[in-house]
Amino acid sequence: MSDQTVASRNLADPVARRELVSGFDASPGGSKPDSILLVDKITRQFGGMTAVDVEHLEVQRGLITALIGPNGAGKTTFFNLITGFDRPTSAGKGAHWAFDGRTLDKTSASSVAQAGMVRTFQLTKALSAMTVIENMMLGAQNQAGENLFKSMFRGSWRKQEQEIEAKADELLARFKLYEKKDDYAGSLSGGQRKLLEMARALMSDPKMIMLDEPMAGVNPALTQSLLGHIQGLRDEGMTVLFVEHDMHVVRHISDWVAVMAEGRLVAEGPADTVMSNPAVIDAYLGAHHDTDLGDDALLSDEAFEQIEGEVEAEREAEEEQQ
Amino acid sequence: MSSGAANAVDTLCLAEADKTACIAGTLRTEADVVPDVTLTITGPGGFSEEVTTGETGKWNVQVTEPGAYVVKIDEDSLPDDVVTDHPEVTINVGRLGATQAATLDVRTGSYSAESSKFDELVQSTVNGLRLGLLLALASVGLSLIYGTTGLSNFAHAEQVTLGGILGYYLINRGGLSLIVGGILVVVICAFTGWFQDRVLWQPLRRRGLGLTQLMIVTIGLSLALQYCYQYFVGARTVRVVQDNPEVSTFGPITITNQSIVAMAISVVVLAAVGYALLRTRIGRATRAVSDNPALAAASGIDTDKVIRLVWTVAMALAGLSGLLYALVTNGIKWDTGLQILLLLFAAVTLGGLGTAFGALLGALIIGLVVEISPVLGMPGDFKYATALLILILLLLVRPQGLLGKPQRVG
Amino acid sequence: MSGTGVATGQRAVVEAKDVVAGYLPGVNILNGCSLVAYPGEMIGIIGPNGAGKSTLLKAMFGLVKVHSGSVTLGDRDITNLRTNQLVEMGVGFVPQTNNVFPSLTIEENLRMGLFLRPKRIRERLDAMWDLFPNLHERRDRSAGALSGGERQSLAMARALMMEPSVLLLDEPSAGLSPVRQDETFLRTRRINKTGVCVVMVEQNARRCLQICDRGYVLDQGRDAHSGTGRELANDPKVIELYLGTLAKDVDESKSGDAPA
Amino acid sequence: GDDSNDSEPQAEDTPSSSESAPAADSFTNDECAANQTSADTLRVGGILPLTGNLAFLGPPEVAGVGLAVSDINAAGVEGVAACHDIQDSGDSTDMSVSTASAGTLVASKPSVVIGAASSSVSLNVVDTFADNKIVEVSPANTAVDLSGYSPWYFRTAPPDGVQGNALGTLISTDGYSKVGFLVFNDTYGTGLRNAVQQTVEGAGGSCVYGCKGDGDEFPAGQTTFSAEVSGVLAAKPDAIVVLAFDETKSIVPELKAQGWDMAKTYFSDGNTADYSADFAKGTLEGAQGTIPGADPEQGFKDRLSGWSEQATGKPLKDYAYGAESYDATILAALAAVKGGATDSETIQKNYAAVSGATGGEECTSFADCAAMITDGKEIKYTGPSGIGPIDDENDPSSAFVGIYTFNASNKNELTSTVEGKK
Amino acid sequence: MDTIQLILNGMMREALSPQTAAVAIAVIGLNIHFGFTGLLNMGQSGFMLLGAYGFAISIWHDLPMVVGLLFGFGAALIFALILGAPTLKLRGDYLAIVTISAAEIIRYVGRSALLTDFTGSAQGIPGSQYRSSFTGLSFFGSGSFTLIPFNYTDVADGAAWVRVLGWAIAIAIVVVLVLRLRRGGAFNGIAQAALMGLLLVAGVFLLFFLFPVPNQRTGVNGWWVRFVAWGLVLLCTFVVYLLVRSPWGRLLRGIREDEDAIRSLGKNVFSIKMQALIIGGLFGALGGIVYVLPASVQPDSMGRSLTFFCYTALLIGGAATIFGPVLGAVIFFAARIGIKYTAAAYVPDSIMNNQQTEQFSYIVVGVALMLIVIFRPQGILGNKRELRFNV
Ligand SMILES: Nc1ncnc2c1ncn2[C@@H]1O[C@H](COP(=O)(O)OP(=O)(O)OP(=O)(O)O)[C@@H](O)[C@H]1O
Ligand SMILES: Nc1ncnc2c1ncn2[C@@H]1O[C@H](COP(=O)(O)OP(=O)(O)OP(=O)(O)O)[C@@H](O)[C@H]1O
Ligand SMILES: [Mg+2]
Ligand SMILES: [Mg+2]
Repeated sequence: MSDQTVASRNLADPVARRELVSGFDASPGGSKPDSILLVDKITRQFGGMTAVDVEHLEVQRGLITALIGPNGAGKTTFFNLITGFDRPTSAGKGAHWAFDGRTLDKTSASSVAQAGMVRTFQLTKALSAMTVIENMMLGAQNQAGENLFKSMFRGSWRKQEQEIEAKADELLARFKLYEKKDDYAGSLSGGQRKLLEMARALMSDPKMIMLDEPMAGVNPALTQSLLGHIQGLRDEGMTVLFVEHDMHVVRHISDWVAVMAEGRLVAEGPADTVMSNPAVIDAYLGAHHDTDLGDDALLSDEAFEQIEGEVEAEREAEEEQQ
Repeated sequence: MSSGAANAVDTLCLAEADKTACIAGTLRTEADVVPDVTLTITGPGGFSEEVTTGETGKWNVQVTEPGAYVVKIDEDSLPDDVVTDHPEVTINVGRLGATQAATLDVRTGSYSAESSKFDELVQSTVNGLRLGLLLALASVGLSLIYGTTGLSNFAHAEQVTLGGILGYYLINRGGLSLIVGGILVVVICAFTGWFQDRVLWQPLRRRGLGLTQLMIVTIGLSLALQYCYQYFVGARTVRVVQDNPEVSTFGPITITNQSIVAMAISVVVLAAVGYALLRTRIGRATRAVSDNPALAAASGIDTDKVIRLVWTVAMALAGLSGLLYALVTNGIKWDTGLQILLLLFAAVTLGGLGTAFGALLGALIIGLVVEISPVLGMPGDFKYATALLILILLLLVRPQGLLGKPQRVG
Repeated sequence: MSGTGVATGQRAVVEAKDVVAGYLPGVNILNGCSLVAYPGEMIGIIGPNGAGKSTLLKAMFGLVKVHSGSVTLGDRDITNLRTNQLVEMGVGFVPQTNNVFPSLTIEENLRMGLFLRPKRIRERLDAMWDLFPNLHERRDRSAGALSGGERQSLAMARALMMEPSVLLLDEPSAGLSPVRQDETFLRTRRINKTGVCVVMVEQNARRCLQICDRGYVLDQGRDAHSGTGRELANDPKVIELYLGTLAKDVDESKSGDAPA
Repeated sequence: GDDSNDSEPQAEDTPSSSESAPAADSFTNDECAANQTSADTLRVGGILPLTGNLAFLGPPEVAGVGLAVSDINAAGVEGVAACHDIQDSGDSTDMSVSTASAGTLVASKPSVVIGAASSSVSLNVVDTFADNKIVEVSPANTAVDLSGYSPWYFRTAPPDGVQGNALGTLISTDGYSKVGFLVFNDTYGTGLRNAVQQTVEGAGGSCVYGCKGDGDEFPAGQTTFSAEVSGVLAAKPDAIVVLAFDETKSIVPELKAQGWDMAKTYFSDGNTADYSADFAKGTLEGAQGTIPGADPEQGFKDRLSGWSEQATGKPLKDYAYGAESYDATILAALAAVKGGATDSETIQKNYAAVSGATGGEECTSFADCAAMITDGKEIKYTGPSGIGPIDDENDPSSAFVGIYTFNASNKNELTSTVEGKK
Repeated sequence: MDTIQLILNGMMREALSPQTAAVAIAVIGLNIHFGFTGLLNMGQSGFMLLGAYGFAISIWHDLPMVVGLLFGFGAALIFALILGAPTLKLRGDYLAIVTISAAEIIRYVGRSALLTDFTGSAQGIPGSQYRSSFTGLSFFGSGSFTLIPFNYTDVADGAAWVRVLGWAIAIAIVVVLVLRLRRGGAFNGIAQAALMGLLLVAGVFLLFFLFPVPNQRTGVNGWWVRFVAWGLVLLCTFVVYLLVRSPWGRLLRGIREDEDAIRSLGKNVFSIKMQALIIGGLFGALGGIVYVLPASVQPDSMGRSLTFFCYTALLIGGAATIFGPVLGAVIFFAARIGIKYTAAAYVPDSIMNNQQTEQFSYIVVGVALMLIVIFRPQGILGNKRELRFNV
């Protein structure tokens, strides 16, 4: 893994990163010099409708890649597919995906995570009747005490348990959940669950973390500090792939952005480039995404029609996929 | 073990203890007794005697020695239309002082021991449909309750029993006519559903009891009800009507008129329930409540009312099912429901949990399997087991049941 | 600032007074929280995660038991009233999570929205199909299969079916694509302009404050700050504690290098 | 069996029969008090089906024990005051009931325990009693396996072979060669079936359905019988034997509905009963059945029912195993009289003897027999069940088997009695 | 007072009965399934039956007892594998139906007349066929004795006050212990644990003092069976205690809450569920073996109702607690007897005869069961807070 250490040293530096990224092939599905995730010919159909149809995608190691796209574009489904929670319709017919050099075509969700690719869920999955700290500790990998036979002998796992707990405490503090440590996860608010979900995924020290709308429902001030944390992880060498609709977030931390629409990959590139792409603006961002909505002029019929037109564009994009 | 002694009626041979033994029998074909046939009985010690069968086909001889005796028909003395494949039989007189029977297989010329497997299959298919429809009535209610509240109601079986038992009280004991009594049974059962929800399930929902806890409550209720029935009705089988049912025959199918009516009623009622579920506002509301009660309330649905309605309807259906079941199977007992409970659950699951139509489909399949599998050679003990095995196998292929939909992850 | 209907002395449409409420006996999540909405107003509620925003909405809507304080609708006391009664009185609510019926189809979901007035279903359905054409296409699909954003639209549509006179929204824009977020905000504003009183919880705080007449900042179960949307959005303390500078930074950096 | 021969079939509802019943106040219901043990009292425990799916067998058995105790006390024999303590045996689906009852009985130090009705339940508790040296007498177990199971286990019901042989001979002498069985899968059903089948085959007949090894038995308690009835009819039997308990009530109408001639149907003691309240007139006319035991005189039945009515408020509906229970109790009391003590070990030693195993003078009531014992005579008690002396396997060595025919109103009437030997 | 003493003695006898212990062991297994892992196994009696069959059939066919035990456990293990492999991927409710069906199928097969020589069919296998190899191990000797050589009748001639005082102390000890256990069974420090242990011993001693139960030393229902049965209960409880407070136990609870979440964290959910199913099943088999030691193997006696009783006991004691299963089993059986005796003793014959009383007491048992669950849904030792999120 000397490769990676070299890369991580470089990648902590924004300039180096920008340089690296500028060398990428910016066409959808373009190749990357050191891709950690590689996806080929994945399609998923529900009934007659194609939710995902990705010809080729590579994710560069050590960078933060954002996956954006209209609602229903197939982002979550794509996550499900490559993390083993769903099976591609094209399985066995050319579908292929690999993580860190390891083929995942037939791998179960748990082995995917063990391989180092850990995900979060858009609709959170907090383990309600367990405390927050227990939720966290479940996240840690390779626990000796999770082996049925060793579990009966406390000595064999006590030390590791303490280490894990210390780490969990630290993460909880950062995610502003420390006070809730001993509360049941079921009693958390919507946003707190999102936070817990993310923190839990980080407990496993993944090589790559896949976040599905991590910041939806998270308080903006906290969002900001969490982004700092994620950047820090990236600087330590973690790869991040995340789905997000908050463009400030995308712009703030992503090194690379991939755009999905109608199940297909339609554009790739650095955040600024992608977001100034008229097609993306039309179908996804809308003309108003950074104007002041408080202006009543926006409520005029023309302005409203315009927004509806944009929505229509997004809708048409989706429609084509069916 | 040695032989016993029998002084069969009309047998004038009386064995004297330790001195003589009797050999006796009756000569008969599948249609009637055969008089005036000569039989020769030979045995140890040169014993040989001829007897002629009497008016009633009976014959007997006295012997004085134990041992093997051969009884042989004089085929010439047989009437013209009577034949036999085995004109003689060897029997063993084990001990004196007893009667030993001897049977000779004689048949009329037109006799055939064959029976049509196909006819049997047709007959059991009809029986299976009948059982399936009755199970469906009960399991649709079970499925509705499960679908609306998530509760596996183990006391549902007792509600089925209740239908039959009320029928016994009102119709057999109370002398009401079948129709009036039947309607009354359904009404009372419906009321028990309403009442149960009012005094038990609704308050428990309010207290936020978990589903497993509620399930245990239904187990308790089921226990209490079973013993209530034992207490009031006793542990014996009782019948709703005492008369033997009239029978109709259609080709190979023999079926009681009661069964025909019961099947017709089931079909009509099930169709009505199905229509209500799919096409009416209330039907949709039941599903909404099952999905997300809080949101249902937030949509202006009075969840309590909907659930109460479901309980009322489900219990009425169960009662009706029990009444028809008691009529069709000729009796009801305190544990009749219990005996079919697992079949009900299997039906509900087979079709897909919580889908009422699935329950209908599942019930029909279960009914057919139970009735047909013995014809196809399954040991009788295993007919329920076969139904359950099919359920397990199906779930392996289609984990969500026949009509269930898979869930989305993420 | 337009449309602020806070002429003093006007009668409140909904009012929560010193509400104390919680999920478990003995643990109060709201510790005397007050909120008032006057006719035609659009109110935004923001605050950190776990502040009790959703709880406040739920308490107003009868989903959480109010231990003390009161909630009034017009001049009726609706404290701890049953939820379906509130719906009859014209209050609509979109929860933050679990906001659709997963096994019902989309159309059935909408029908549920107008459960109490089945006569008007056709007309309202048509109106909703107009507003949310993408739902129309999928009307026979079960809602459980929808994507996060699609769910959110459906949840909103369901609440709109009954044309409520008071609308309580819990993070309606979460999970929506930017253009749909805009659309949602503006549509809500439009609905509000027709005289519907809107109370909205949002984490998309800046946008929310931009568009709302007045805002409340909740923290630890109390209304910590309140004021008009603009005031709050520019209050440095609010910015530091709740809003963050992310959006601002990016906006500025953007307007910096991209000549407008 | 002299006493049985004179019992002619009674005309139904003979008014005299109720008159012949002794006045109600001649019965006593002597339940045991907590402190009565076998040390000073003939404490008759019972482990009988009060609940569960054999509970319908409970009342006649309870009445048999109760009436016996009442008669014993009425006789007023010195040193043999009796009381009864009936515990529930439940059914085989919940053995913890019988286990618990056995524990209770053991703790109460009884002289003898009467029960259980079901062989399965007996097997569950028989070792417990044997271990604690308590005599257990079953009035209803017929399983062959239980013959000679332990020195502490007796029974007053003849094992399957006795009745099976009589029933099989009856069918064969009636000339039916192909026999079908509707039999439930229970020790009682299959055991009897095997015995009947053996006899029928020995006479040259054959079994065509439900035979040993075919697997056509149905589970006890089943409620639908269309498949079984279709199956047996498809085998074209000349006669059908129904070996079941209460299931019979559902089987008979099904047979009728599928066109079977009920006169070719045979029953056993488990289901030869009065069905006048269950079926339409004429349904069972001509069908036959066997019940071990000389037909208890109507007088005895009336006394049983009378005891039951006084003690439990309900007259009896049928009498299955009532006489056997009565005799089981009386034999125990006589054994106590003979041994001069009411503890279980004394009873165990003398049980077979008072039944006539060692020969002796015949006597038919507790009072008479006790008097004879006091006079120092060997006795042979022959009670209403008509069993012969207890043999060395603790089974009745012989028994009368009554043959009954159903009349037009579905009542079973005694047509003849035969004596079966083990 | 004597009647009361009689009733209490009966309850004590039932509480101590080896069959109660057997059910407790099975419930401990069920607790792993349902309480900790959330597997709705409605076929625990199937595991019990298999264990009993494996054990009894082997010995009946002249194999040594150890082999019998192995066959019993092996049968349960294979059953768990066969059952689990396909069904652990199904939703919980389906698992319930599959397990209950599979258990019934086993029962039907076991009682099938075709297998008479192998399983004894409906009649089952008499205890005398296999028991002796177990009683042969006893070092208790023969004869009978009462556990504590003196009892309340020896103090002041069994005066009422002795018993009242004794009961008061016993109840106090039980309450203290229960309160303690409800805090999760954690004893801080050796001194505390020792104190608790002392209390426990004192309590047990007192109970035996108040309710003397004479018994055979060795024999069908004697002290030897009881000793072994309760010893096994203790052992099983201890094993479960070790298991569930470990990270492995945490995983189980995680799976109970949301499998997908656990899967996304890289845990092999299937394998862990399988482990849980097997371990719980083995406890079930052990329970089955103990269940038939003082009785006989009867397929019908290990059917649905036994599973229901297991669930009942579990919920009374408190699911997902360490001592809940034991407490629940003891309370369930003792209370059942208590109700029966009370009804028999206090309902006059003029109102209900013997048979009716018996039936009536079961009605009461059913209603009592409902009431217990209604008013204490989390069970005696359970945690109510956890329950709130349990839907
Ligand atoms: N199990 C399913 N059955 C049927 N359709 C499905 C299923 N899962 C997803 N879909 C459909 O596939 C499309 C893509 O869904 P997906 O959840 O991947 O979108 P998304 O990009 O994550 O959207 P959002 O941003 O709103 O979360 C949607 O139209 C959705 O309705
Ligand atoms: N069901 C519940 N049971 C117990 N406590 C709860 C429950 N739901 C929420 N809480 C607690 O109430 C507090 C407020 O929750 P609420 O959902 O109102 O927060 P919120 O302001 O909406 O946060 P968010 O922005 O994250 O949605 C939180 O601390 C949470 O832990
Ligand atoms: Mg998504
Ligand atoms: Mg919230």
